Amino acid sequence: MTDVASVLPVAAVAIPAVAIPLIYVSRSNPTLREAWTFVAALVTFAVVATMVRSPVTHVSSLGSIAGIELSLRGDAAGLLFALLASTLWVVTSVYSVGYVRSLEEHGQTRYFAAFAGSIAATMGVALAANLLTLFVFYELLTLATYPLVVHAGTKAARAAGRTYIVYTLGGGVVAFAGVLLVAVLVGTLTFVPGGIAALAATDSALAQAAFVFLAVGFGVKAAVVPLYKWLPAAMVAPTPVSGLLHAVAVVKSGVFALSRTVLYVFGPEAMWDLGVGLPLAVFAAATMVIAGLVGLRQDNLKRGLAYSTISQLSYIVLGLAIATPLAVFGALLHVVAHAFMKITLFFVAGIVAVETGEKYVSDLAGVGRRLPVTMTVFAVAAAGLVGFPLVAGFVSKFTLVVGVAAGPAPVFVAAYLVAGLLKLLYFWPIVYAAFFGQRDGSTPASRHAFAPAHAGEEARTAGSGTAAKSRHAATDGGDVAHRLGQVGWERRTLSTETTSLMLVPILVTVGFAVVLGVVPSYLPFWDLAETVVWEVFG
Amino acid sequence: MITELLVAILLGLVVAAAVVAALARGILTTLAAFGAYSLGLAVVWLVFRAPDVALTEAAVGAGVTTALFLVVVARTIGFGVPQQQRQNSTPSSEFVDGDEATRVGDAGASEGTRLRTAVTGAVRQGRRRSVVVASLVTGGLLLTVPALPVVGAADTPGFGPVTEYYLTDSATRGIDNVVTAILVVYRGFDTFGEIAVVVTAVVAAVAVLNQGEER
Amino acid sequence: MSVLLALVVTVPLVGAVLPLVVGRRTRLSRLLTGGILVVQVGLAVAVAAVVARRGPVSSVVGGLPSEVGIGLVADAVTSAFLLLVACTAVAFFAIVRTDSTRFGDSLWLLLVAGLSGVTVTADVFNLYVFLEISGLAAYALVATGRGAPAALAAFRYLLVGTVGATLYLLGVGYLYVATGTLSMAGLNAALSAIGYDSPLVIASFVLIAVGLGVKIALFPLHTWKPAAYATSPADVSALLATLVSTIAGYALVRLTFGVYTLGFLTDVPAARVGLLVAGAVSVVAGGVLTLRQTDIRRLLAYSSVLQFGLIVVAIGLATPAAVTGALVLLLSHAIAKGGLFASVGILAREFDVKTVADYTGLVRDAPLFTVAASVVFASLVGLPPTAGFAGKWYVALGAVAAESWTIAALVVGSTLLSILYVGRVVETMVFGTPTAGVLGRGGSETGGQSHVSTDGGQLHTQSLTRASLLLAAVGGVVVALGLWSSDLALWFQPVVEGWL
Amino acid sequence: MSDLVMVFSSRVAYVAFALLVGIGVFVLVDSDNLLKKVVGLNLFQTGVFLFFITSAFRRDGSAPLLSGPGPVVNPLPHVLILTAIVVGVSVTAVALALLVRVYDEYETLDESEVKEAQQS
Amino acid sequence: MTTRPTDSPVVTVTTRLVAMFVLTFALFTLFHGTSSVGGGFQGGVIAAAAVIILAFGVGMERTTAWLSPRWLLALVVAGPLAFVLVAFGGILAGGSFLQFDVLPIPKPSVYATEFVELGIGATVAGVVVSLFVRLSGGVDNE
Repeated sequence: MTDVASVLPVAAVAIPAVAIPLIYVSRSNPTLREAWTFVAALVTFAVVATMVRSPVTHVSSLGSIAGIELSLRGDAAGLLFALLASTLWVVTSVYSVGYVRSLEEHGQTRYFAAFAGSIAATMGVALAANLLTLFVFYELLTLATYPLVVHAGTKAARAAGRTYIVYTLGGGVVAFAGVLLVAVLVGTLTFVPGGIAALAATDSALAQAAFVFLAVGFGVKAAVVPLYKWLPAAMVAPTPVSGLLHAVAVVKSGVFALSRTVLYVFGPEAMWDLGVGLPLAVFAAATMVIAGLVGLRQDNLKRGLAYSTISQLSYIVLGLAIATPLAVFGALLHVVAHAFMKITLFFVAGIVAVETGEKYVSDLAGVGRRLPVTMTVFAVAAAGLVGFPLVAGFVSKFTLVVGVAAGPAPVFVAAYLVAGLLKLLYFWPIVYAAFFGQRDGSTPASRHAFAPAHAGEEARTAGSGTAAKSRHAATDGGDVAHRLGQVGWERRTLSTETTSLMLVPILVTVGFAVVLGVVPSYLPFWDLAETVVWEVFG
Repeated sequence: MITELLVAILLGLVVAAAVVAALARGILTTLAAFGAYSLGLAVVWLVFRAPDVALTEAAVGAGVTTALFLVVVARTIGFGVPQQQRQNSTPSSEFVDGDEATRVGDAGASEGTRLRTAVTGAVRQGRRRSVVVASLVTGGLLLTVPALPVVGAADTPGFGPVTEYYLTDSATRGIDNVVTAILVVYRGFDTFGEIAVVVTAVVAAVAVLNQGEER
Repeated sequence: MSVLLALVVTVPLVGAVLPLVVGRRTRLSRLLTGGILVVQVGLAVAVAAVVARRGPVSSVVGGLPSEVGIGLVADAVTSAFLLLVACTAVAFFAIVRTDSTRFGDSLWLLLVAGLSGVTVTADVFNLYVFLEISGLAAYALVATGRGAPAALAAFRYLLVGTVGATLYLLGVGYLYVATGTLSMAGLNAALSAIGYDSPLVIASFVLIAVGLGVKIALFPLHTWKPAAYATSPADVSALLATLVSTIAGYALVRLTFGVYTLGFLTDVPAARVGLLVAGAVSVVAGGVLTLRQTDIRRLLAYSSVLQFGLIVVAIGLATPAAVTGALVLLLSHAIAKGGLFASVGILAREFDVKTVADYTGLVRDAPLFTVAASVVFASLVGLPPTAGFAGKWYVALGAVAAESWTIAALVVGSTLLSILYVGRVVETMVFGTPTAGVLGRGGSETGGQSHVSTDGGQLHTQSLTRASLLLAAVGGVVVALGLWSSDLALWFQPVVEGWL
Repeated sequence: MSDLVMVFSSRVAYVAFALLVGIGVFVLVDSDNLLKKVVGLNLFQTGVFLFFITSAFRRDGSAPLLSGPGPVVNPLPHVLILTAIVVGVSVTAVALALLVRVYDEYETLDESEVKEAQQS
Repeated sequence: MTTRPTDSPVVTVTTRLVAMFVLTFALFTLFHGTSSVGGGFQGGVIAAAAVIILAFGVGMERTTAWLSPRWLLALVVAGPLAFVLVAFGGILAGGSFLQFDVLPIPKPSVYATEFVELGIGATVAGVVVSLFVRLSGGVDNE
């Protein structure tokens, strides 16, 4: 594909950015304000889609900073991520409206504005043509998402925000050191498929140091052990934020930056020659298992999902670290697959919170009666994450396992199997209890399988939790009843279980997940991933 | 050799005057010592064949600066008796302390400036710190002294072509006083700046005092 | 053409007389001062244009041979700082300065004249004279602040500042004794002839560096700064924060590389180590001290200690990238800090909000202000794509290129130190819950005390808008400067290469 | 040892300069009286002046007047110090003006008392 | 204390005489800057010293009564003005900024220097007197 100067990459970044002032000025008119979000999301999606369908590669320059050009380039890898983020932004916008309106969230303008800013930064990360540009947007993403993390404004939220900012900006500083080293070593930061050749020829100790800095710096956002602590903490954010940003945009930016480092800066071969591939793989494998184990003990649904995210991200990192063509292909597919499945799960958690006020798994026994469709969707997505066939997760995971088995260290296949088992142990009881459990805890399945009672945690987070519950209770008479002593859930149907603004999005995302699982090459993600592998490995 | 001896004696006196100014407890003693110090320096300048500087030093150091100090002291803390306000604001017990006897000599000294000194160990510690800092500065500068040319040597870079130029060119221009020639003709821009400093000073002083009066 | 450089100094210097002679007509004084400042901008632009067209310009006052007279010189770097001085002076005069007095106006011009003189002069003694003009004007401007603390702060500033200037003068004396010349070009040649490791040369460098270090306010010579900036009026603190230390830092760069040259730093490793250590200590101490501040302007002043530590570190590294970084940081810090002091000063003046705690929940009353402040703070921290990031990037690049790993770690790590204090301020502004309307507007359910009565609401809204717009403009400038930092570096390149 | 004595005895004026600067610094740091600090500042500055004038001196020289006989001392440092003296008195004047205001506000020029007044 | 007029006629007369003498000396110093010791600074400062002596002798009120603020301001402004005239005169005469030897007057360096010296003297005298008056709390020079 030839490079063509074009405004499209800039447009993909600029449109969400332009939406910010528009959202702000129409703050007194929620409908108009949300219209701006939709328009921006759709136009952004259209721009990205145009680039995906275009036979040429679009490049645009943003000027230069400190002697290095800031430029955006819609190559296959960038478009893969950009398309994913822009698709999910459309879906999330719909869901967000339903969510914040149902909960009567405060600061909705700030919420939507920061959201648009985060998407703009994510687009920049995706389409960055060199390491410095990527770093610039990577830092901007941190800043843009910070207001979302602390959105609740409570003490707990601000503490989480502080944790978040210290981890991610600290990671940024380390990444900065890595970018700097690369710049000094080879004098260029432009991404080259298969790695910058000159880098392999330089002082190996410095090149190793550069890789370690970049891996650690980007690894923070990718939540690799031991740098994952911020992610569960950041779950105080509103659920759509957790969904899009902490299952997709932010963490995937970390993973994506890491893949750029491995595939386009160092190159898979040079990485293993430098001897840094194996340690990365070990950290990834350890993360998969540890996060899986810790996740088992979480009673808070969103925290459990967060640990699942940590574990799943390392599936991808491990694939990148092993760096066989197939493993990389699987990793890229899993970026997409996990995004659709995890965002679905988060959205479900949000619906559960909105409709029932519950946040803990142990309080959800039997909730399948109250939210039949929602919980079915949950079951499908969870099955995908565990790796059942016919859902997206199976395809990507299978590719990963095969790719890793063919790589220099086939032993890591075991990590995937163990992690998959842990996923099953985590999700199965939730799904089972939701459909077959009783709210009074009268059957064994009604209790959380591994986590202790959440009384202690409840006290800690009482501030926001009870507030949400009482607000909810006031608006929804149906659940007041069970609070007053009645046990069991009211039975509802598709049309009454929740607002369609929230139901449609989960159906769409889970639909994507299924499509990806049944006919994976039907969506452009497959082709894009293939192009990347072809570019990198020749 | 006579010059060297004269210089040494004069400098000894000047340094002694400076020490007196530094250690005197009363502000009047300090100012008197400072005036004497400036006059002494003016004489040193004369001996060093710098009559223009000597004249200025005598007029500025011993004259104007001292006069300005005097009027400000008169306007603020005063020379002799402790200020009324002070007696109101500080307990009288502070006037009675062991060091009182040593201060009697400075009849004109302001009591206020030495109320707190010498009362506690903290002050003595502060003084020790001052001595250390001053010694470090002096010691550092003394280290450079051996590298400096011998006083009176004529083969230093200072007597190079630039100075030659000044001497011959001001002769051609018909200005006998080379200092004036340099001041106005060759380094007129400095002098311009210096005039500006003087103007700045008066503007600054007036601005400062006006602001005080506006309160 | 040669007269242009002299005019850059002469116009504000002589112009400073005008406010004095107009008597009590304050408006006229303000008008005249403004006019002169505009002319000064024109002159600075003209200098830059000439430099852009023909390269460096120099002239000797009085048409004398260069080693005899006082030289003036302007290159690409000089013209950038001349522009900074001129533009800042006119902008803050027009936007932030509200209660002009003729003496204040005169001092304002004198400060501009002194700083411009320091910038263009090519003579080390002449530099001292202009240092003193700007110093005296600065002391007095600080004292135009209301209340007792301002006078005391100005007095302390004067003592420390004069000691610094006198040390500089003594350094000049050592240089003169060693070489017999005062012109920078002459010194450059003479020093390499007599050998850089002569004790006199080393002594002169130490004295000059310490002397300028006082003006730059490196730790532990920074003591004058926080009180002086926290007690002076908004316009004054903005002007001083933008220019005083910046121009002193520029002078240090100019003297280090234009007079002592890289040869000196190579032959006397201790001098380089001294610069690096002094800078590093400033970075750490500044960072730590900043964390402990409650007064917002003191916090900003301490943050300068950190920033100038970085700049001095960059000077000590003495690689092209690092020196470019030092210059970019000088400019970016000046603009960012000036904007913050100006807007924060306006809020302090109009709404009596002075401490970090006073800013709790400011976003509700002043969203634009908060956002703009965050952007400007990001430049101070060194986050992309601001100018502060560009500067830091160059310095770090220089450190890595020189394989000074400790310094590289310090430069990169200083970001974390900055994040800590900036984060605290921004978090307070955005997420704090105020007990009352922060700016005395919007009331409060708890009936808490507002800071000001609502009578002057109109005026207050105006000044808030003014502060917000100013800060937004500054935010725009730091981002633009960041995005064009490559061009800035390209502009500086011939000069920096000439030095190294 | 005698070398060292020679070195310093031939540079007595420079030794005096170092002492004067030191004394000036001592007063600046030590004095509790703000007025006296200004005196210290003056001592400090004049010490530096001594350095310059000494450097201009030559043993057989006369004052830099062309009408005079023989070689003359170096006039340039004299010029510099003339300028510096005027700068010095300007600074002193501004310092004193500031002290007048400090006194008006605090009714004392004693540093520790000013500090107390500031804290209360 | 300096502002209190002294009653003794001896003191008053003496100080007047001394002041007159000092003032004469000042002018002498001022005008002979180019040919012998002295110049603008010295002359200006000594002239100011004469005024100060007078103030100490006959009292501040009576001294300041003679000093017109307008004249003091004129004195202060004279120095910069003299400089600017000579500086731009050099340019107008075809030379460069502050160039003396091109001025269209006889013995340009000497007379132009004298002129500048006079300006300096005026400024220094004006400034020192103003400072003295203001610092002693006397009438301001507005």
